[in-house]
Amino acid sequence: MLSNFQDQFASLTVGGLSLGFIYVLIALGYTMVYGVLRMINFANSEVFMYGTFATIIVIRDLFGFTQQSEPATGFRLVYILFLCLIASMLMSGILSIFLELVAYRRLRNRGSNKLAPLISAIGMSIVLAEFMRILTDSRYVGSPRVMEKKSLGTFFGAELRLDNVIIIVAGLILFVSLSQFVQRTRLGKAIRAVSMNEDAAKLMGVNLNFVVSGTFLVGGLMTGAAGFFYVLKYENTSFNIGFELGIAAFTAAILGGIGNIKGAFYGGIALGLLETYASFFLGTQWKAVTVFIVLVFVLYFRPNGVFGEAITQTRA
Amino acid sequence: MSESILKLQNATMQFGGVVALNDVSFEIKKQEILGLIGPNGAGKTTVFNVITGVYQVTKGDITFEGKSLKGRKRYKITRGGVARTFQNIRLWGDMTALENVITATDTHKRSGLISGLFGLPISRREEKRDKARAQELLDFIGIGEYADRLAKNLPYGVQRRLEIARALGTEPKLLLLDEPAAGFNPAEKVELAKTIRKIRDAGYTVLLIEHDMSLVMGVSDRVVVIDFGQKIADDLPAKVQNDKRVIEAYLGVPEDAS
Amino acid sequence: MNERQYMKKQRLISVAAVIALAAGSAVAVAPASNAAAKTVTIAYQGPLTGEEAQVGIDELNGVKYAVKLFNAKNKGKFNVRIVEIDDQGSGTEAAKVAPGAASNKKILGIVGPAYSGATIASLPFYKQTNLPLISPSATRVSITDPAQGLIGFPVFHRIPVTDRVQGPALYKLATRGVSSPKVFVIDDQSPYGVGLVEYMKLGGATLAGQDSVPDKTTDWSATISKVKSASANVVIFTGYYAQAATLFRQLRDSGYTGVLAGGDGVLSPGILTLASASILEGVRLTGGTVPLAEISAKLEADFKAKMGVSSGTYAAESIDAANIFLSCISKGVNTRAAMLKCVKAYKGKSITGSALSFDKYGDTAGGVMNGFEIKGGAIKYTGAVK
Amino acid sequence: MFNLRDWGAGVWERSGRPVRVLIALGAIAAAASLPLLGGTFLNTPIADYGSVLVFPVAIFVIMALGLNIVIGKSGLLDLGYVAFFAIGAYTMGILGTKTGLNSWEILPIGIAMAMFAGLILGVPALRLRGDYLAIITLGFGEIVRITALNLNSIGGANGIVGIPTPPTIFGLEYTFDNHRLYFWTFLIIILLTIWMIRRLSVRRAGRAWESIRQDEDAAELMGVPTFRYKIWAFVLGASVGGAAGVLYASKTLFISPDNFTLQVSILILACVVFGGMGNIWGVVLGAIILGYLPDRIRFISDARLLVFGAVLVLMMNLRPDGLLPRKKREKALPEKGQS
Repeated sequence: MLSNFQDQFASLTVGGLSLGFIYVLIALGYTMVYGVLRMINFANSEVFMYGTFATIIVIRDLFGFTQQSEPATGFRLVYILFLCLIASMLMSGILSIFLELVAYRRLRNRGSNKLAPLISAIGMSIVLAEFMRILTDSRYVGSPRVMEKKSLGTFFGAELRLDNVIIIVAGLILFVSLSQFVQRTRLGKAIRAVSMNEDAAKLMGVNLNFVVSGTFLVGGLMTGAAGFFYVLKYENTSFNIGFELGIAAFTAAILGGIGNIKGAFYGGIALGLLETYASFFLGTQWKAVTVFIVLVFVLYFRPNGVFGEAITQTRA
Repeated sequence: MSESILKLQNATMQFGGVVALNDVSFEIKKQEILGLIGPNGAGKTTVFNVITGVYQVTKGDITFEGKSLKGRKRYKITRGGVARTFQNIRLWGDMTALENVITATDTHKRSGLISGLFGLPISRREEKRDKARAQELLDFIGIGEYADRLAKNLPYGVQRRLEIARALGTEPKLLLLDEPAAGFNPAEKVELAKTIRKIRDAGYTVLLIEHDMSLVMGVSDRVVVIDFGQKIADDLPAKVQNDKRVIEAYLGVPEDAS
Repeated sequence: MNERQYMKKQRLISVAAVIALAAGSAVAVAPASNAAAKTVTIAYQGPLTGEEAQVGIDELNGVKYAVKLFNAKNKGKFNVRIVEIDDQGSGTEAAKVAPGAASNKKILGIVGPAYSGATIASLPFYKQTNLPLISPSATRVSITDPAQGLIGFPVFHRIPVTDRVQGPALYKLATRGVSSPKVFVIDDQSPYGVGLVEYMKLGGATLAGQDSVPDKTTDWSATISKVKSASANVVIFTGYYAQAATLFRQLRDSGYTGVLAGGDGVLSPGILTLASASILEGVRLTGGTVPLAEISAKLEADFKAKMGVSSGTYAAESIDAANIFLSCISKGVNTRAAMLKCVKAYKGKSITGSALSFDKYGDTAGGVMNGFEIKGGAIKYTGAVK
Repeated sequence: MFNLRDWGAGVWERSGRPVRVLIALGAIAAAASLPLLGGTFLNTPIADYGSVLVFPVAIFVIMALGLNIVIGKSGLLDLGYVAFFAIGAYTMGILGTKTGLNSWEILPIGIAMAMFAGLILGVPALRLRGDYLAIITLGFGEIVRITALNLNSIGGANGIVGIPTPPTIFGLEYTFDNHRLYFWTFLIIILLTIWMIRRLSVRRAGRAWESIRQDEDAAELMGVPTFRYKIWAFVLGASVGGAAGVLYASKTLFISPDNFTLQVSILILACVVFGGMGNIWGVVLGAIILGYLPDRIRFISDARLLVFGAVLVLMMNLRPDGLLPRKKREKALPEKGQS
């Protein structure tokens, strides 16, 4: 088994990394909101799921791809992929803002107990998933192939497939842009200010509702991007994929230290790799168990996650 | 005066690179009221925190009745006879004043979950006694009439005093008061001074952090002054007031009367 | 919520012969007087709402189709009604709805339950009230296995053959024509998927490797690495089509060129919408059934004309199950006890033309497994697996 | 605004002992007569009314009461509560089918197993706070389910079939379809649980939990052994979950890992918060409504989960503290409320 593992190590790593980047982006959705509101945005998983559908709608309905179509190439491919990315991000970003308005705003302004928003979010998550289930007749929806999964060569014996490379590179770009956004822009600074101290931020004249909406938007955009990458990599979706991916991404956020952008990054990647290695070594059926045991150990020794809390600490 | 009850021996507390307490030593004698003063950020509350186990001193030692408090769990320190109030009030708002105190009196009772569940006689007896004792303490502090009000609905001054009653509920030998007069008007301060003396006369030892000089000087038997984490004076109130270093430390810092 | 006990099973046929169709087209034969029409009630139980609803709705349509033909033919003599029992395919829900059906004395027999988990949860109530069941799709072996406590005996019967037959057949089909096969099996941790592998092994299969994956897995990189380390040239997936599509895609994309195979859980037109024809080309599948259209185009056309929709999965089994009850009704059966006796003694023909009867424990006697292959974006029947 | 909770508590407090006994007896009688009301507007259209009352309603009530000790009383967010339910059910399933023990004998074993699991989980997890605790407990719930799924010796994916019903006691025969008898049995368990929780809430443990929930640091500095009380809350909550599991298994006779998904934990959590965290009566009401509602509104068939979700959102926005919130009034219940 060990020699097999070495043979396969490189390709497992590539696969784990690209899965990890999907986790990173969803985890950012959780972590941004948590950093600002100290609240688990339970419905973020459905925000992700709607992102995957947005991508498929663009591919299938806007460009008319079917399972029989030839994949696109060249400039047209870039154009289509770009449009898909924008569509998923917008879909998820807008849904995320909507979610905050419906499920959280009133509760937040009333200063309710901590669990009420969580249940409200669970309710929203059921509504969103069920709505999609009814729309899709409980069926899985496949995405036609828009991009041929070409190999770009090998790297330590691992095949570098185009989709994995795109996910890793684009994921990295998105992450860096987000860090820059939080560091440099006015909204980003306001988000950090609120995450440090809500009252102080208010005193400084920050419009809290605006900042919270902005946070949900940014978190939703990242989560939506993950939806696009998910479809690119796995080429299908269904109304119930959000739950599993959401829990995994949330775990990633906790692992790295929730509320901390850098934590989401390393947590997501660590989880992607961990899941993949554990599946190979111990059997896929013990994947989730392994992940949680590792999590318990990490939290036992570092109770605030590997990188601690708070958006303020991001210096990626 | 009699023997000491609490001793800080070269207590040093570092956070990362910041030294909050630097080699501080002093002692408190039984049934004494010791004032602890110093400018803002001098490390007064840190002293409380290291005594009550919120932080562990990085160097030195703290002994209570001759035994080291180092590494002892916080609740055990309290159960051993050290109780405190908080500068920013930390009552349990959704409980009544009486319940706040009873919860503290629970500290040193024997009956636990099981006997409580079955309503064993010991549990019932203790319950009754605790309630009586808690009411007694509220009356002692002068807020007996508020017993059945939720803590969060009480007037500010009553909340401050309830903090003291709650701390007394743990039946401490040493009571640490963290700015008990903050936000009080002069009349209330006079009242508080009386209460503090009354507490001492009832057999407790008091360590008092206070900004209000007249209160501290008026009520304390002895005063310790710290500045930048270091002890700069330890003497009778009258002498401390004329100490050069103390005056220096407070220069530019208004003796705030708030 | 989200119970996934679905024993999605399609089965049937050997060759096409269209007995029922003859009856179906003879609508006008019924006697004119409908004064004394006797109302008889049977029920269908399966998932009619929730995640698995499509399976139940397709089966219910089959039952409705059979009843429609029967009522038309026996106008004036019998009027058969169908009670719909929605168990969402889950054991928990079934335990709630089954008592009601059991105590509704009008119901003489139930086509269903569709899923095995729901069947097991419902059975105590039906056994208690002696209510005969004929399931079109619950294939878990244990239900009829005397060694496992006679869970279903005596009321339970089923049309499809079980995985005890399918396991070895699937192995045989997957390795057919492969010199020195190295077989890698992947199950989805469902009772169905795990059981199929188990019976495959009991049937003497030798495996080069095995993996067991949670039923919502979409990332297969670890499994694929295992397939590669085992240098397998045959991969069998025992699970359902949606996951199969992602697995097959990722396997092919990773450069795997060997055989891909799956059981009846994968044998669904749904898979064609989830992966491209080029990826699915050559996928080998087993199943006890074939779509109505494979039996005869005429049958499918008649079904569509009468029901307004195309036939779905298990249509043939549902029609068979209903027909057994209906034939008993036409013999004048009007109690559950008589119905049970009649079903047990039933000897007739399936809509597919093959003989149909039950053994003592409720399994169909002498069922066969059929092979299929995906060619050019369509599922093609390739004959019985022998 | 009219406040049902305060009104109810007011009536209770003003009453003398005889009136209280009457109120209590009346409430118990009303609850006990529920299974006899199948013919009324309460009837569930498709699901059998009698069995809906047993599961989900009665089982949900028991579990919600147990979870309320953890979340409502001591403020620990537990998202893996289903684990204890599963452990109880599996204890019943395994011992019931493999040994000659009967349900009543297994009940204490199941409870002990669940408590032990609570201890094992609690010791590392309760050092963490808030949301970290949530994810650890969630993981624990999944670990229990996955382990059951992968251990063929305890049925694996197929689960356990043929679990025996409880033996006859006092001439009462527990046939699996005697829903009323089950309901009344479960009602007794519910009353016992309520008694236990009320007892604890007005005494030392209740105050300790309350202080931990409101300000854990202050509690510890006032001499409350917070860690020990958190463990106690966890273990007691687990015991109730375990009991629910044993009872569930000996009613449904067939269990499989599918019955113990994360969704169950979330649903029970919803019951607690929906009804009113920390208030026993609120929690009971929440569990009754959320257990019963999906079957009552079956006529909207496919959209009923959607409606369920929407109800959760709406309710939380209108009444964030639940239907019957915990006490907020000046006059404290424990003053007179204990017997």
